[in-house]
Amino acid sequence: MDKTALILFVISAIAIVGIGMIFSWIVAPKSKNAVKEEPYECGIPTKGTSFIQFRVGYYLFVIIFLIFDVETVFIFPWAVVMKSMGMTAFIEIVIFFVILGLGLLYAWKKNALKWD
Amino acid sequence: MKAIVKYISSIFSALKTLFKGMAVTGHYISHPKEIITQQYPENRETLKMFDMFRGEVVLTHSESNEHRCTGCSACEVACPNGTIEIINKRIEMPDGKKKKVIDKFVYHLSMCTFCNLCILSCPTDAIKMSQDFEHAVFDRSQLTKVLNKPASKLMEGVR
Amino acid sequence: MAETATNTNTGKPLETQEYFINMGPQHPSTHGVLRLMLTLEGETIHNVEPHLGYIHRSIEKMCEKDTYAQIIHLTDRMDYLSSHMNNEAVSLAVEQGLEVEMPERVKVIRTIISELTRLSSHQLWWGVFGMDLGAITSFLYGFRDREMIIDIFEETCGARLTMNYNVPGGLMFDIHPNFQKRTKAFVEHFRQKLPEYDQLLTGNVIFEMRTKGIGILSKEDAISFGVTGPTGRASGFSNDVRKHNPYSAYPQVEFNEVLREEGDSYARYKVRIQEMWESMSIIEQLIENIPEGDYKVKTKAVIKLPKGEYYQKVETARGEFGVYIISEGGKSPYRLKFRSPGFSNLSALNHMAKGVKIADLVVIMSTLDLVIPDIDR
Amino acid sequence: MEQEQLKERILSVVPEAEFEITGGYMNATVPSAKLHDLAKNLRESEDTLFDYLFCLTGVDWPDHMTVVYHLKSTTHGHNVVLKAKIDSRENPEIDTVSDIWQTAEFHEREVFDLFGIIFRNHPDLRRIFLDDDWVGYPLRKDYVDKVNIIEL
Amino acid sequence: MNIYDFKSLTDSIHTSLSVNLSPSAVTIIEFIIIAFAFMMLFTLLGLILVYAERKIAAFFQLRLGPMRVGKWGIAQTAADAIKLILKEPLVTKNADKFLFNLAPFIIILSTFMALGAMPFAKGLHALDFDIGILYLTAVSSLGVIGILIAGWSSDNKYSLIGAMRSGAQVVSYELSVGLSLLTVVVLAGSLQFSEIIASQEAGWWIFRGHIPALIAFTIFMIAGTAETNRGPFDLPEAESELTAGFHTEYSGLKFAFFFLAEFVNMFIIAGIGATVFLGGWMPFHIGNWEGFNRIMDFIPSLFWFFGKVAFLIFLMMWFKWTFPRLRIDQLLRLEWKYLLPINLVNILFMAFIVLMGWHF
Repeated sequence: MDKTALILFVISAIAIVGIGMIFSWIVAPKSKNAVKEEPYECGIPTKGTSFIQFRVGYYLFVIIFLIFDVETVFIFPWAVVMKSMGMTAFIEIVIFFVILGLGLLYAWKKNALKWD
Repeated sequence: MKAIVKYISSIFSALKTLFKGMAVTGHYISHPKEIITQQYPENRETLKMFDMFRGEVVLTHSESNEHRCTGCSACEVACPNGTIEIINKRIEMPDGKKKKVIDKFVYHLSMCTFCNLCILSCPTDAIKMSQDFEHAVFDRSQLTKVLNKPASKLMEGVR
Repeated sequence: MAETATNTNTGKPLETQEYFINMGPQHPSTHGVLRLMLTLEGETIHNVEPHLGYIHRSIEKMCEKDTYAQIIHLTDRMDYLSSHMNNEAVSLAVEQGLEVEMPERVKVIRTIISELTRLSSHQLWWGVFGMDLGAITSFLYGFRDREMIIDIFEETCGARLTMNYNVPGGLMFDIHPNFQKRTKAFVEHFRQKLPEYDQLLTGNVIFEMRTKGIGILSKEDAISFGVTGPTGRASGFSNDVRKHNPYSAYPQVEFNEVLREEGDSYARYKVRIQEMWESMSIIEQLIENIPEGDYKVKTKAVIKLPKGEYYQKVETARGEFGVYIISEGGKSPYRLKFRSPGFSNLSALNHMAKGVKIADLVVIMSTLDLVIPDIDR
Repeated sequence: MEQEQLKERILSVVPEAEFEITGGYMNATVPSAKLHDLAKNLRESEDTLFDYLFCLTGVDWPDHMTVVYHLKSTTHGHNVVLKAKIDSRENPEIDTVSDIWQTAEFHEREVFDLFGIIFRNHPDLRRIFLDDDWVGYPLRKDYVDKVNIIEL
Repeated sequence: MNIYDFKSLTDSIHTSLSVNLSPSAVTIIEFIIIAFAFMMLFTLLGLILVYAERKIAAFFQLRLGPMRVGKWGIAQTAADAIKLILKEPLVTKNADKFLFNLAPFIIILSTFMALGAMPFAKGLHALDFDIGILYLTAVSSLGVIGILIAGWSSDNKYSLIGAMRSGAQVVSYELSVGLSLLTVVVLAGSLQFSEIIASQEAGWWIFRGHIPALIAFTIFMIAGTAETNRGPFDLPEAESELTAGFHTEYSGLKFAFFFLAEFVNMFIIAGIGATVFLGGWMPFHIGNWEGFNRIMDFIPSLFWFFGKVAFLIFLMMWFKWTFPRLRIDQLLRLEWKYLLPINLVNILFMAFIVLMGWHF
């Protein structure tokens, strides 16, 4: 039931955008000219391309995120059973968090969390 | 240890400053009486410009359709932008003398900067600034106005 | 961090490209039609190159054809936020040439209106500064208080922004009977509202992070770049014309020249906030006893300045505004130069903005308080 | 420093300087070739220290051009106006002072733009207000422009 | 026991349909009803929230806000929507046209799927996974891909910077959202929304979990605001820096989708916050006060849910219209050096409280 419903949501989301775009494509006026197709840069023709090698800093944060997000996924099942398992679960997660915290501290000290 | 205390206290002091800011905006949303904007065309009745307001130049006419402009062109000279053009004509007076009177007092509102120099320069107080501020028109040519009304005459005694 | 990252295939450091971006002329934070050509790497600015002249009207050339009375209305259209002070500069220069002394009444009224203009300019700046930082609400608060001042102007001289209230030899009209009452009411109102400005922005932790240490201008550079006004004073450059070359009624009033040493955006902000307090105190000192007398002295209908050169500077909301008139004895100047504060202040932008981020550039530009017609003239 | 002392000071660097007092400032007119040396001297000497150039402009006279420098010392508080006389109206050239006062960089560009005076050694001498392909120098007295200048 | 149970309503629809239709036809019809209902809800939410934002912003700023279209400008956003549909869709010359058009799909897809898991009232929800919270955090962060694609494919440098900022920002704050929600999961012992709500029968977690729950709620609100790219974290579309950020080149309806998604995302974040911390549709209950709880039950659960959501949305608007925007490095510093460590410690703190049985 839930899985089919999920597919339903995907379909209806695509439908709502698709129908909207087709409808707007039909009713909206279309008049092409070269100036309209220019990218907006405050009214001045652009200099150079926009498809450039961008600063790496942004991506590095994504990599750190990836590491931590995987850890978070490990915490999810623990959080569910924490109440029923009690002390064992708590001790285990303390160990887990200490390791995770050390990782964060390492990244912090390595200035990986600092911009430029 | 000191670093940790500093770390935690910095969080609390930061939160305090944020709440301070929210208190200001919170005050205004809970006091709708403080709203300052008005609905413009609806408030036309109550919207009065100050007496001094410089809206546009007008040539005052009396009830008997007489104005005080002698056509001396002092305002035309005083104007920095060429907003005013005085076009004179000569008419024959009853006593046979020819006299110079204005034919058209042309006022280009589109060029006027409302600097008031023309009004100051007028020796006969013929022109003044009106409080009208609704100048928007759809056609630029409508901004060129002839200020003397048709068939208006120079007021007696003004020279 | 970018330096340590390497390409796993080649072992070479990953390279990022420098690229160019136009900020302006149609950009929300250039406050008019200023175009900045930015050279960026990531978000870090390597170079800022201002391109000016989008609204250059060559006012100086126009002045060479106009009479002295007509010149004044052109100065309204330069720094429109301190139009009264610009008017005053020309009036004072002409009066200096005519060698006439203004009645006390004229001096006092000019000073009060100058300070009101400064307040209104700073209020607008405060609102816009908040908006540039993303706190849009401050914009409306600034405008609310500014509106009261603008109403005073409108009642007094009939115009809200481009006032043209000064004429060579005095004022265009006498003040309105309500002037004193309204001004006092405003000062009372604003004394209560100004602390609110501080609560909303000044103490805010995000605000402080965004402004402290951003766009530092040292005192030496401020002098060398000729950066005046609150911007220069925030760097410790004492340049207040009201103190150093007092004019009008400034010699009679007591006020402090607000100086700070840091030279960063926060200091520039604080200087302006403090100047608002000082302006209010100047107004309060003068408003009670405006001397009786004439509001203008008799001058010829068409003023002819004797041959010679006249330089008059005044302190506008943006800094030192100078008028340099070379007269050959005619009814128009032979050459007239406006030394506008914005032009010099802008010249320091590249120096201040090197190595900061785009977001910081917006802050720096906003604290320079640029008015583009003042720069382009 | 008093005006008389200043006068002697300038004369010691540029003997052919001419003096005039107008508008409350002392004006020193010097040949354009000597200007840069004089400016540097006045900026750097301990007793003058003119560190603040508050106005820089050009003037177009019928037979020559001048560049006017308004100087102030923030430590001593004295003022002086230097006028560099450029004899040629056709090819006006003068040394830049942007190496002495950074503000001159923009101001000289403005003077170049509107008067056509070329500042030698200027780091970036381009038009600042007008388009790069603009013909003529608008603030010159003989500039004619039928389109943009409307005679009233 | 709640007297307003939508289960009876949905069941009655199901049985009445089943009378003269085959089971598969019933399923299809039900699906169509659900899909249609959610499409309506989606657009309606967008329109209402945009109007609310304009009015609230106006009142914060001493303005009246929209006043022209309809009484108190009530139809203003509808008029805007029609206008946007009628606008010409523009694509820049060198844009990657396929990705450019794909981006609105992805961004709407993510919000739509997240909206599906919202428990609006008792028995009124489309999806009720046993891993509800995990699903929501996963799906709601899909939108950032849409933003990245939109910014990159536009061939506009402002868009590119906006997209890059958005990537770093949303991805970072995703962590804090997840961890702050986990703090409550430790208490509730389930990831399923219906169970989390049911576990708050005796009082909302924000009150019962005392300090750690409050800290988690604060972090959730901060991180949630950041995830929806709203002020003071609206860096991807910082108008004073990047003109319009990642959607600079979008016009007409495609722009409207981004706009809509931002507001529906705000609803989703507020909805999650309301469900997890404030008991969702659960009325305000205090422990064993039977009489009091009975009175509270008379207020329909839909009102409770939407009331809480409206409160949280108002809070987010209050943030936006008060604070200046952060800079990108400050934004990341806030996440990695403040929110994340606090969050980790907070979870431990919460676990300890649960272990000791100190919560209410």
